[in-house]
Amino acid sequence: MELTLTSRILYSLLGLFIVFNYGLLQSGVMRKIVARVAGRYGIPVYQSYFDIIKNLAKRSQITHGIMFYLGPIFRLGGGIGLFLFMPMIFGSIYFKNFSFTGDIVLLMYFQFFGMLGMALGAGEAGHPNSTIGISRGLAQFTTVEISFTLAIIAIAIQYQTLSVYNIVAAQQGGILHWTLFQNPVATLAGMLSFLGIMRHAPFNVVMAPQEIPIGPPTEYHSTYLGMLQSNRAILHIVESALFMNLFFGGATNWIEFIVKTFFIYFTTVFVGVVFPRYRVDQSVAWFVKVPLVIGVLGVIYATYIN
Amino acid sequence: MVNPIYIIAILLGLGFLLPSINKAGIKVTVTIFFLGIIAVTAISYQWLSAFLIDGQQAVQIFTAGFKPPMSINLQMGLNEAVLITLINFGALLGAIYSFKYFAENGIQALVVFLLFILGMNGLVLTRDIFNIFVFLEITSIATYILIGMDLRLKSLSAGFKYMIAGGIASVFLLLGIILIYSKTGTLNLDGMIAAVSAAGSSQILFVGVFILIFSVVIELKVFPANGWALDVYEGSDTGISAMISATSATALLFVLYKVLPLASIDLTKMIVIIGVLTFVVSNLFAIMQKSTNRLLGYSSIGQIGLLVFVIASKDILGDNFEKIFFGLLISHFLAKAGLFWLSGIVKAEKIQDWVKIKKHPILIFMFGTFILALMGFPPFPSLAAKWSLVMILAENGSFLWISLVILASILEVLYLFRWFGYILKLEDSEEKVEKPQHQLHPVYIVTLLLYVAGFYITRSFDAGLSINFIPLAFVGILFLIDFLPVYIKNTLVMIAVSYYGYILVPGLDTLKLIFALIFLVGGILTFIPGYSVKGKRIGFYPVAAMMYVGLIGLIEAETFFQFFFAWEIMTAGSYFLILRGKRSMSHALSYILFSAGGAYLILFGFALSGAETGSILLTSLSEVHIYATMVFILLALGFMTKTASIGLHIWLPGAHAEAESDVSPMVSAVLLKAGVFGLIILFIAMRNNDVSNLFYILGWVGAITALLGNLIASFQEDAKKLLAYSSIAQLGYILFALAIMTNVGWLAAIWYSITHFLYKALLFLAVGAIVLKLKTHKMYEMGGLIKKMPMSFISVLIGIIALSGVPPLAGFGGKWLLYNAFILKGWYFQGAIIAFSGVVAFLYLFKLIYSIFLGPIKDKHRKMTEVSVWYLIPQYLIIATLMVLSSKPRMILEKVGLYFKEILPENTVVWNGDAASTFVNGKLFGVWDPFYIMIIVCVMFAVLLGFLLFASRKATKVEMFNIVYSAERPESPQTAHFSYNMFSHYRKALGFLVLPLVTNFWNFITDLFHSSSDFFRKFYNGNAQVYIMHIIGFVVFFYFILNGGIF
Amino acid sequence: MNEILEKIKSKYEITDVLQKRDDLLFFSIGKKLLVDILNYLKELEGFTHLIMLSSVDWLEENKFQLTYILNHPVNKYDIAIRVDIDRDNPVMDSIHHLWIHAQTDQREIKELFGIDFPGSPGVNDDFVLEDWDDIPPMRRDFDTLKYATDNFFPREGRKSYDTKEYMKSKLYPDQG
Amino acid sequence: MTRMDDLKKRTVTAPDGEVFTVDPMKEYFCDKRPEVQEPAHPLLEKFFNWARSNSLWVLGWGTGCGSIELPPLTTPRFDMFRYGVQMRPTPRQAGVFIISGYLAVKTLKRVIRAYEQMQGPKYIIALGSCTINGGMYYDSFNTINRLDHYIPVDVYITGCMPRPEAILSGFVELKKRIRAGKAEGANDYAERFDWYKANQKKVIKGWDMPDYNW
Repeated sequence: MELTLTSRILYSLLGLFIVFNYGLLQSGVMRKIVARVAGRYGIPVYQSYFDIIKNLAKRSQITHGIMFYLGPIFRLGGGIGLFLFMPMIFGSIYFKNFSFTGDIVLLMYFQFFGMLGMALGAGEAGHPNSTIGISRGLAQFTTVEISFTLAIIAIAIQYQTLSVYNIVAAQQGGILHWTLFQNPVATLAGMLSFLGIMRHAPFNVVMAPQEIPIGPPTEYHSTYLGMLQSNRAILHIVESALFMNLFFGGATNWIEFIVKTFFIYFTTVFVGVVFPRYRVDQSVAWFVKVPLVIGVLGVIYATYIN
Repeated sequence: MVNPIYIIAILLGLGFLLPSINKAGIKVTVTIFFLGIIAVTAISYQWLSAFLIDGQQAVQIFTAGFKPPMSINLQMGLNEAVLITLINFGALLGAIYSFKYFAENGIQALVVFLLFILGMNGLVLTRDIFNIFVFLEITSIATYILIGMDLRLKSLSAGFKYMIAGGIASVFLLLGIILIYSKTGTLNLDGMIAAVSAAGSSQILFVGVFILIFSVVIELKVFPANGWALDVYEGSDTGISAMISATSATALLFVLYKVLPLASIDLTKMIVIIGVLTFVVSNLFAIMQKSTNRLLGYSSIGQIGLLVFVIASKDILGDNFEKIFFGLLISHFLAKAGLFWLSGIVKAEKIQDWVKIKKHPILIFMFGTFILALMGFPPFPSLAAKWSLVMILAENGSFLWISLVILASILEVLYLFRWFGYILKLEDSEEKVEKPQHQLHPVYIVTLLLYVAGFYITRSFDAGLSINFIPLAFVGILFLIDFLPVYIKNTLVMIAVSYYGYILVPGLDTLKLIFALIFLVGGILTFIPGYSVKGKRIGFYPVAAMMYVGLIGLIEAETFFQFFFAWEIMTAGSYFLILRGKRSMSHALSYILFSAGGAYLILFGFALSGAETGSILLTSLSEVHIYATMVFILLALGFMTKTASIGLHIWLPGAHAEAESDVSPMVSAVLLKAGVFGLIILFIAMRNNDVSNLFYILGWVGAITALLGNLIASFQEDAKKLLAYSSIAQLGYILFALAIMTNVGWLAAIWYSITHFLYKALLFLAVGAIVLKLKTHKMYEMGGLIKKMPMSFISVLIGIIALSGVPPLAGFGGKWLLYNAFILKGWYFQGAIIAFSGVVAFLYLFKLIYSIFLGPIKDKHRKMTEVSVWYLIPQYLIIATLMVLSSKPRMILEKVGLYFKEILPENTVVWNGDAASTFVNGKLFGVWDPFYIMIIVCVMFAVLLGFLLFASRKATKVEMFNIVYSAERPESPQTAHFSYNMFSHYRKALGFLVLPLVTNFWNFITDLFHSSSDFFRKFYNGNAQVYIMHIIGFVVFFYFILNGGIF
Repeated sequence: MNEILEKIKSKYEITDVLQKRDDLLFFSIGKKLLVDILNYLKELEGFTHLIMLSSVDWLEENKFQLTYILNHPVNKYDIAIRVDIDRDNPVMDSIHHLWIHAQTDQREIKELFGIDFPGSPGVNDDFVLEDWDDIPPMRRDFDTLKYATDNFFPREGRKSYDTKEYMKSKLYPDQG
Repeated sequence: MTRMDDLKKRTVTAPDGEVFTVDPMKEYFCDKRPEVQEPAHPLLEKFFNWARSNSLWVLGWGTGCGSIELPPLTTPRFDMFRYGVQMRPTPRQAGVFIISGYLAVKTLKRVIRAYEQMQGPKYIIALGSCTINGGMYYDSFNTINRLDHYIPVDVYITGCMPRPEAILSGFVELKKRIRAGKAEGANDYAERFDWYKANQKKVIKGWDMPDYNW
């Protein structure tokens, strides 16, 4: 039975609440793991809550102009929008959100919504370092998209559909049906681009602490920073959920959802802890070499087996 | 009817009586002199009207009872009547023009001029070969005296060379007559022709005919033997060279026409080659010319060479010969005479010095008319003539000639439009141009005649009947009322465009409706900023109207000729529009070269198709099978010069960037769609001819254009160049989508055309207005304008969101359709390139909006105010339409889908409510619900905005230097505005993709032409003996070829 | 080391020569000859490295003493050349043309001692202090304590002990 | 020789030829004065203070010799993250500012600008005796003696230089003050703004920035 509009909105908000809290806890757990790797206790798992509350509770605030103001709104809008347009739990009519309005192309281009807004906001801040950060972020994101697009084309060929719901449906019925096993080459290309999208260690020159203070969000603080942090939590979960739906067979219930997204996200942290940071032109050039070739092989493989 | 012999009588009689009349005072002589010429012209006109109206038959006249050669045997047919009217009228105008020149040199000048006219009339009328010799002698002697009269060293040496060459030619003529007479026994041409054809191959006859014809050909100054002609044109007074190039050339051409039947097939073929060779080589030499008269000399030799070619290929042309010959002749006659007279008035030795006529719009207008008439642009006669010439040549299969004629025409376009560019664009020179009225009247008349002739001759061709001239008449009116202030003209043009749209639109099918709307609505929108200009803006409105007339003409075109006619008008109009920009000379030249080249390729393609199917309808392209690939490639290349695909794109950045602020949107958003419209017609017509692998190649070309266009755009520092490169990329998308040849692919193409028109016009209007106020194109000199120009900021913001394809706005629709198209079609890797170039677009979009609006504001812009309201109105109209289209695309896309359903059945888009979805064998493939997405995004945005407004209500508004800047105080706005070479790291990574290979290639081609022209020009080294040696060598060479049986 | 000393002695008139170690030699020279000897030692004798240039304020003899220490990287010899400058007219020839980095030392000495090196690039720029308006602070006639107490806010109740007595009372409290 | 010349009034010609003067001091900087920011409803303020004390973001800028003691805090041996303390590169996002050791006049000028750019409830931790009474540089001509005359200080950690454990105990001390609601240095700075500014200007001669750097 189809939900009425208001109940769909309420369930989506519920889903958002779950995802938001899970995001905060997951980032806490991730930093705990990284700390453990370094042999120290690290932050308490619920630290993200304190940070957001402290930022929202800041008493003073400045604004550089309208566009500076709209930056965090676009960014958080991008994260929440990505959540709304994607089915969280396969099969459940409650957590389908508004995924019937668009398909994988919509999700791919909605990533830019937040990025473009953040770019304009940081531009209005007038700090040269934030603009340097943005020019790096945009440049790096262009070539990151290549292997992601190729992976999606491979999936579209294989399952003959672009809508996320059908892709997940095609992967049901046992682990062997996951794209991971149907088309491992495309999955590899996808996961490589996932590193770029998440902007963890090898590719975190955009927010490179200490080099260009922290790139785009240099001038953001208090409530703006609160919104940006909450978006970071949501976005990480939703991006991993996207990759889960595409490559790892989606989730039929919340526990499966949490476990899968945790490990998908963990791969980027795992790679991040090991690798030093790339310069922008190195990462741009790298994405045109290895992931591109893997992506092309993935597409050829997909056409071959279809 | 007055007996034609009186023409000869009057001229001869007056010639001798004038010295005696002179005793009664100069006034009387002059009046009688003019009366004489007028009388002669009246007689010839009387005969002409007799032939045209009451169907008079050709009449033979024998004088003084004796049989020739003692007496004169004249024939007055239709051809003769037309030509002598033309010659006498031209002579009359020439007399009026160079009257002062004659007065200075005394009474004998008048006498000689009368003899000169006599000679020419005689040459045309007589049927007797010996009379031809006599009249030829009279003409050349009279010309020699006229040239050498003013005793300047240059004119004396020119006259001397003319005399020597004329002498040799007449010697050959005499020898030929003797030999033929000895064989045939008659001097009458008709009798001679009958005798020669009956006589069969006797050696003497052959030699006689050969020498006779070659003497006439030498007189006509054909290629190797025309060194002396150039010095004559350069040396003699402009009035005289006008007469030589126009009237005497006509007479000699007619003589060649009369004498040619004598020649054997090989000889005529030889003359065909000589004619074409002259046309091509003289144009090639002309491109390096700096002196005015010498350039005009080259051009007239070239045109006469083309006419010789036409005469020599008379049998192929069949019944169209007279119309083609007369069309080319009259445009050459009037234009060349006009140009010589104009150069006499302007008295500028070098073509660069012509810039002094910049402040005289009338002179510019006339100069423009003459060069357009010479090159065969509408509405002049040479267009219809050249068109049918090429058509018939194609039917005859002689493709080499067509390509040579086209090559020569492109060279002509190069040096004539470069000259026009010098006039308008070099810095003003303070030299004065005094305009003697008596010399200007002939030029006015000639200009008027060109238009009248153009109208009648174009309609005389059967293809030309269907051209409707009303819009062009409107352009003419605009030229007349150019003195009115701007707001009147602007409103007038907008009313005219909307009225024309009103009557045109109901009758159109969906496809033509969309493009008609783009052209019409685009026209109206881009005219609105015109109100912001003060003063008269001379020359803008007629030219802009010309472009729009051309564009709308494309929509209405049914036949090839209509399409080509409209295409040429559009090209000419857009060239003059682009030329108005301050630094646009070289860019406008490269634009016109590419466009004219493209137009001639289209001409060639239509000719081939017409040759095979015989029909002149556009839809007949589908029946072409033998030449299918050739026609497809030619037409596709022709249209792609207009859509600036990679390889043919180098004109676009300069042309769009340097055009005026409100011209850039016209040229970029509206004009490029003409190429797209052409491509669509071509693809619809030739979809099931066996050209599918060509579509595949075009798909790759589209993808690569998109990629390189976006990449180059990211490294630009000039705001308008950035937008221009982005247009190249967007048209790469459209080409790619069209090449997919599926329903959803074409939906993507149409959707991209519409949305590109909207947001490119929006961006160009906004950036153009800012560039107008800031007086700089460089983005790193701007910055921080959001506080001063919030309205422009919002429109650029909407523009870049739409262009980048970010969901809520219309751009995303195009991306979604493209994705569906290339995945369903199976073009995965081109699709991946398209997707990648789509993402690269973000780089330059961010750079554009950041460098202009965000970051710290420069000191000198602190007092900047919002752009003029006239620029904002169209912007916000476009934004409104964009918003509507973004949420309700079904209005347009469903109709377009249905329209293309039967042409391209595969992969259709199914609409339920507002959602569009594609299906693959029953399964849902892609889904897109724009209305729902727009609502979700707006609601989410409103909620978050509300939260932030509440949470940060106490925020302090700070200034630009309250930034952290590592605890230091920023020194100046320049240091804190990061915009110059923003993507240097990107260039380090992917810079190898944007090496200027194409530009180097085209530079190589132009240098090749220029250096070869410079090298071969040394062939004419200016001394008479060498010229004579050329003539003799020429004759001997061809004799051996003919006789030796090589050919 | 001695033959170098002999050579210098034969060429230049130097005073109070002191051989601290077999590889370290001190001597003084007239103000006018300094640049020549430095040039000589650098180009011909191989003392290519200027270790440091420092100055001492002899308030009582009313003179500044500049010390230039050179090093011979191959033989590992050090030579220190001392020059006396009149305190009332503290001007010295600049040697930035021999060693570029000397201009920084000269800039420091100009700011802190007030000795001018005309022609040395950026000699008047700020070196450590910003907008300093008192006499050059390293001069002995400048009283830092008085300046500190006037300009900054000293906290009362600051006691300073004689270190020997204080340590004794701490370590052997019972001897008291 | 100060760097004032690029802040002097200058005449500039706009692209359309109009000549006008630009006064950088007034137009480049916001010249509002800081105001006292009232704490929220007591119950809510207690909750906020509890959150603030558990999320101390330290400005990553070592102003003196003591800053060498800060990096060991991030190592497993001392691990400040356990206390919710984190280093932030920009003053905008920092809440705690550690003045580590002697403070030269030159550095003081930059410390003031950074401090004023920090937001909302902000706290100062001063390390070592040099910030209390000038320490061993009490008689130096270019280091200040009493930090609290220039910026309001919350916690002093004595020792020349205090070891990382001492700094951690300082953090714990700061947490207590925040939870107790006594860490209102920002409001104090706003109330006695003129007094602070007079002291600062007495020592910093070339004052080429606005009075309050937002």
